[in-house]
Amino acid sequence: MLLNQFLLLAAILFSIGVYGVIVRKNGVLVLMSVELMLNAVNINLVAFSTYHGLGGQVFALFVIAVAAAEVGVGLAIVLLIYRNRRSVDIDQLDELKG
Amino acid sequence: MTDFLNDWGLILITFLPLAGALVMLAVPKESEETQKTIALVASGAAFALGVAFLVNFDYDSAGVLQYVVDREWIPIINSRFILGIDGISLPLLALTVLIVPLVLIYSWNNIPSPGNPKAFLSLILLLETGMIGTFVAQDLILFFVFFEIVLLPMFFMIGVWGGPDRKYASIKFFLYTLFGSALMIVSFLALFFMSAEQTFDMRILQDLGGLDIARTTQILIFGGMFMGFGIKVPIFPFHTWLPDAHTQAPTQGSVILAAVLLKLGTYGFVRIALPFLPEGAQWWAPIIAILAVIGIIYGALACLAQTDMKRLIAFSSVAHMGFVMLAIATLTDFGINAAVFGMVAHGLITGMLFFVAGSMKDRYHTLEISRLGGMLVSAPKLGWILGLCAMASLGLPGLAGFWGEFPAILSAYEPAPMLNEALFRTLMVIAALGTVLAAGYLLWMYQRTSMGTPPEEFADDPEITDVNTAEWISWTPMLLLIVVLGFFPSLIFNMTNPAATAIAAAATGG
Amino acid sequence: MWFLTHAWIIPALMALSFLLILFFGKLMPKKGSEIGIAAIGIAFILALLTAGSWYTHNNEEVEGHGDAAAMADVQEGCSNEVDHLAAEDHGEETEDVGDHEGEGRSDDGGSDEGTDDHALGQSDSGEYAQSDSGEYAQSDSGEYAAPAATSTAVASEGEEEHLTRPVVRCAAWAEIGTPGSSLITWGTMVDGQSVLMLVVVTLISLMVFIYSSEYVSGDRRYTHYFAFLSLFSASMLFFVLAQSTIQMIVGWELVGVCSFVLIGHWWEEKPNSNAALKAFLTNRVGDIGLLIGVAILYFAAGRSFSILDLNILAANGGISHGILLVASVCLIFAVMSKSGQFILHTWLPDAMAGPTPVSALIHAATMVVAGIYMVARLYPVFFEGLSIAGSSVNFLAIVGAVTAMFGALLAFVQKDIKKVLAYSTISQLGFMVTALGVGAWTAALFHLFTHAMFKATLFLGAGSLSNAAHHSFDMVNDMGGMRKVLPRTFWTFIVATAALAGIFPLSGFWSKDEILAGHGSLFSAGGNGTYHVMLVMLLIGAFCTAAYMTRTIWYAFYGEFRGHGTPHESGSRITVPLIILATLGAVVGVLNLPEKIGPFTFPESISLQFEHFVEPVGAYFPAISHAEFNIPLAIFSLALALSAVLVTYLYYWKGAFKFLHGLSERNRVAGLGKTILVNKYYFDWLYTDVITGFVKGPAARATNWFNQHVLDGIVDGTGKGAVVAGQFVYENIDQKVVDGAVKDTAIATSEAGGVLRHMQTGRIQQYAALFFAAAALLAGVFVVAIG
Amino acid sequence: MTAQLISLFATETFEVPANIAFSIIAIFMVIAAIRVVTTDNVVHAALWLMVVLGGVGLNFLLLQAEFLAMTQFLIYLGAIIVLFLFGVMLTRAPLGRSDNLDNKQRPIGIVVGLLVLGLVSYAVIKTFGSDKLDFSAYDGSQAVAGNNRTQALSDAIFSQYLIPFEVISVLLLAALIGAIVIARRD
Repeated sequence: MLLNQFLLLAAILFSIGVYGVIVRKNGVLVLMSVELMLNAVNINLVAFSTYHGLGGQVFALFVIAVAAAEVGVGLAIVLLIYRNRRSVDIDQLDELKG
Repeated sequence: MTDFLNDWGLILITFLPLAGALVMLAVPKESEETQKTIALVASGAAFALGVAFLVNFDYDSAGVLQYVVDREWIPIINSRFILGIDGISLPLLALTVLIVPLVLIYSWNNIPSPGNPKAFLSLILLLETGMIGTFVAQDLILFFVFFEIVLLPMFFMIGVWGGPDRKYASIKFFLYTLFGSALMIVSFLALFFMSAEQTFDMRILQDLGGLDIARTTQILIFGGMFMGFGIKVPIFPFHTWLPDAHTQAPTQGSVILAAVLLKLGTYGFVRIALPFLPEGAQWWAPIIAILAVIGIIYGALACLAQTDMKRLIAFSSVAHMGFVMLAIATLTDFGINAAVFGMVAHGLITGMLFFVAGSMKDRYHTLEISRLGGMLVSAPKLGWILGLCAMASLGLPGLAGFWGEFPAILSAYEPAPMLNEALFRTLMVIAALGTVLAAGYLLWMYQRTSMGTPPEEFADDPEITDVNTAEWISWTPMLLLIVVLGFFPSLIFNMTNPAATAIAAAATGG
Repeated sequence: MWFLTHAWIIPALMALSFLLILFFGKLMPKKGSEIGIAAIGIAFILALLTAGSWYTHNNEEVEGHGDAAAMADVQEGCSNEVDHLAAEDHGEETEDVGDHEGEGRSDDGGSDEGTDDHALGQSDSGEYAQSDSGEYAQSDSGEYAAPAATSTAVASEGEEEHLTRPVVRCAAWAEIGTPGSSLITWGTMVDGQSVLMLVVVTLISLMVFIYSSEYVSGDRRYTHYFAFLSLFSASMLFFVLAQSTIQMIVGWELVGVCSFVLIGHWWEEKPNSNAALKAFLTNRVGDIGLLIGVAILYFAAGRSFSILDLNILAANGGISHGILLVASVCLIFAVMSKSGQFILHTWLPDAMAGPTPVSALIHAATMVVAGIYMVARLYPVFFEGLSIAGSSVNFLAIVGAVTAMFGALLAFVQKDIKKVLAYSTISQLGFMVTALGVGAWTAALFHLFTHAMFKATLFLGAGSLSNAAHHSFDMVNDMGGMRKVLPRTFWTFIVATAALAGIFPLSGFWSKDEILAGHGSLFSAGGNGTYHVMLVMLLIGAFCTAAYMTRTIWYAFYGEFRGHGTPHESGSRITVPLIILATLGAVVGVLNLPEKIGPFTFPESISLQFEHFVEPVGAYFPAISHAEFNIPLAIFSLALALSAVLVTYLYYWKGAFKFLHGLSERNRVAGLGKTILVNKYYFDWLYTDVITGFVKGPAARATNWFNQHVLDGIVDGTGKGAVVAGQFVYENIDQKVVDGAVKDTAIATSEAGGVLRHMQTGRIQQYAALFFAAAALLAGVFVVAIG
Repeated sequence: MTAQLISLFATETFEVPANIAFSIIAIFMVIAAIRVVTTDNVVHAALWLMVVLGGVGLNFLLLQAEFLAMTQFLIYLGAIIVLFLFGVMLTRAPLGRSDNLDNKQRPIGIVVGLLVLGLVSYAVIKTFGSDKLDFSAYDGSQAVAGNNRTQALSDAIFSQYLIPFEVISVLLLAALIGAIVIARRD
């Protein structure tokens, strides 16, 4: 097996995740896209760990844990937004407009 | 005592004011007396340490760094935490630790509008750390950090406590000097990468003396430093931030700006640009000298056209720093001695002039020269002090200004061997003409503000009182120093001479 | 000797007095004047004692011979040249006398002191290299040998020449450069010249202090007045004792600032402060010359400010002629401003706005002679630089002569008595400058000395007059007939006037005559050149001097009183100084009686005492040739002065002749008979209408016009032009071009921000898109670059 | 069983089947991922995401990281997806199809996505070319852990990476509290 096949798969997943983050309107879906990107990264980490020892796996584990935390907090925020605005459409959130 | 100074002295003197500022942050805003006391104690302690340095300094070997502190700092870029003082740093360090407590005393009952002593005083302390740090840092990155720390408090002092045009002035000041700093750091990095040692250690760089850098490269690198330091000095034609900043800044800001901040630029030339890049310096010296002399005449002419007293004094700084730069550009031991003396003298004298101008503003609520008059009648002591400072500023022998100005002129007669003698002699004559103009504008200003009878609007103004206690306390040391240095210039020359000789040798050796 | 080495006490005492008066004066019962008078009194006594001890010192037998022995009282480290001499001398003692060929063979045996001079004269570079640094030997050892040879020649003429032994003490002021390369020192250089000035300054100061305590009593700044008088005395004494040129600059400018403060003493009135400013600024212009001149000499003398160094090197050819010429021309500019010489004299009449005692002290007797003193001090520089010996014209002499003549002409048209005296001072200073310019060194200083006495008397007398005339100085409108009410003032004024006019045997006669004789060989031998043109100009000046002073006396003391109120004689604190000074002004001429007048010979013990006391002989002074007393010239100049008095007298006192003229018209026979008599009055007509009329009319008015409009106009115009130029530069270049560039940069930045702000939509996803795109692009650049 | 599995994986003969398995898994994953970001049904998106996550887990197995694979299945498939579904429910997202799940930036998204893909692919291919997977780094760990990678992993976590681990714990705690604070209805 080639290293590249995993890396390319990860790249594809990551790009799709990027697309999702940019295009999706619904907050929950954006979070899902982020998950795609995180998993792509995980694949990379593990693939590289075959070269460099177990550190990559350990970090993949950490990423999973952090992802869980991120999803928890992220969903809470989405929930709060929903509660305040009755909508989870991210493109309506433009208070930062200069 | 010596051991203590060796190990901890410079670190303490640099960071004591900062510590004071931090303590002040912890004290509630309302207890103003406590705030002021803390600020005074912190800067007073720094002053005491400064005195200890003056006493313990080994004047016989003033040419080498003393009290060196050398710790690891940022290993990845080979930058170390190195502090040290020699004969060039010491007088400026002493000037700084003297001026700041005096400014704080002056501020005791005199916080400019909109008040808030906590913020104001802690900014001054932060400023002090920056200034002291710049004078003692012996590592380029460390120097740069301190050099930049100074900007921020001054920006806020002008922007918050300044006059009606404060926003314009503060932004102009900040942007202009930051622009120079950007070029300066590029030059520092270039120096780092070009030199064989790949180090920021100024001791090593001085020893190298640009040995392994090609001449054209040196000229380019020097150009960057020239912008960085030259704007700070300021050299004509980069001076336009100065009058605005001075005019708008609160009195305390003007005093510190004139007394210490401008010296950061000239100090940079003497400490960094000249010895590190001798061939660059030799190429640039005639240009610097010409610009300096233009500055002398130009500043003086501009002074003659001013109607605002503070602005006039600000323009006079341009002229005076022209003398300092001319002296530096000669690349001789004589010139560098004169330059350092000129820095200290200008700090004391122009600082005093700004103090007096500030006090006049408090009393008259205007500094429009045409509206003032007869101060010798309504506030005689203030008037005499202004007279003394004006005399000192125009370079009267027997007062401190002379020993900066005359040796500067003298040194231009015989510049370093590789420089064009005829050019420098011509410049000397023009610079000497500048002394006449200096007398002209200062005495013109003095005649219109102080002599004659008071104009009607101020004739019976009860606010126009003579010098008060806080002012006496904060001014007396400076006035005394102006006179004492005028008669005993060796107090400074003893410190500077060995170091200046070394720097001149380095600047002309390459 | 103690007084000679401790002369610094005198200025220090006055400086102390300044501080005491400044800080405690107001608390004293007499508002500080007593401190000043006491201090200057002690200073005067000290100065006299110093003079006495210099007299003894100067007449002592010297151990040893030659320049090195003469310089034995110069403290080591005060002068490189003297140190070299001493080292040389010392070296010689342990060296074989015959070993002059530089073989370096050293002999520890006895030295032959008698050949020291000889050895000094012949020493070659080889020996120099032994005893001195290599640099020194390289630069001027060859030239250096010449001067010593001169003194040897003088000594070997047969009579043993008595060398002057200056007493020099100094302390390091600052050291700049590698150790030993340049030491800036301050100290005292005591020789006849400085001792003379010590006495003059303290004497006049003492008189003026006493006089002032009455004259300005009741003034609101009485204390300040005395404080600054003290400071002035201190600065002036500091100046005259100067051991280095840089110390001279300090003193020079400090007296200038005291003059500024005292001219502007009544600064409430604008004209007074204007006059003060004008004085200071004009002096500042001249100071450029001083600064540059000192700088040139400093480097020319191998980095030394020491006056002895400069003089020794200049006198001995150690400095090239060209450099000396440039330096001396620069320094003459300084003299022009300080000593009121054409073309920078215009400040001096205006300076009369200050209190009268100040005018007497500063603007007549002491400060304005600082220029003369400086030239005299650095005389070798001028003597060699301007080639005074053997020439017939030079810059210094021209400046002096022109000033002497035109200054005197100007005095005719003045109504203000103080202005008459001011122009007179200018003219007399011109005499001194000319004297220096033609090589009559002693004559210049002698005239300085006598002039200080009688001119101070005149000024103080004018003050006394104005005291009586309700503080007016207008002698045409507010005075007249004062001789009856102010007898003491009148008589002292008369004596001083006669001295000024050069009437035998008052002091002015002797000093003026010495100057005239110094111009060279018009009537007899002696002198340093043939300065005939200058001599004629000075004679004209002398004539005018006598005339305008007579005119002044007419207006002030004769005729009817034209003012108002009842004038009264001043108190004793005013008149006593007047009498003392007038007496001195009358008699001090005997201090420098010539050796012989025609067949009559004065004994050596009383003749030329002043010259012996003051004039240096030795390596630090050029070998000038002294003119002898010149009987025809003396008689001529005396006649000239007397005729001037006579002409003026006839013009003013004898206006009544006109009715006689009318009588002769009524009687034709009588008229014809009177024609021969009238011939006598052709002179009258010639003097009164043509000469005096022309002199006091168009010529003086034209001179005055030129003075007021052209010269003053240039000064004013330059000031105005500078303001206009400043305004122009400020408004058009600084504000528009230089500052404009800065502002435009800021505006451009702001505009760019205005465009870019539309990018900030607040939508996270657009940011995300931008972020990823930018990151991808940048990373792409990175990848490509690495690849 | 584990030992057998490892020996199986370790052999060269496994190459071909493993490649085939990888291809199938990869295709599914890519399709599923594309569906996640394109489907117009929120719940479907969550379910497609499950497919992707599962695929990732399988990839871990192919890479001989069995502990991670298990974790992936348990935490992602088990916990996180459920969390998402709860999120969908709680925000009252339309359970059926809806037309406006996307904004107007689709072209930008496509361009940026392709840009990133192209760049990363280029870099990866250029850098690693045809490097074979090499499990030798694992073998270094085996010597310590007695041929048991899970044990080796846990040893690594609790010795070398202890501090990051503790930090992660605190982070999780903070996230927990944070989520409660944010989401709580006052």
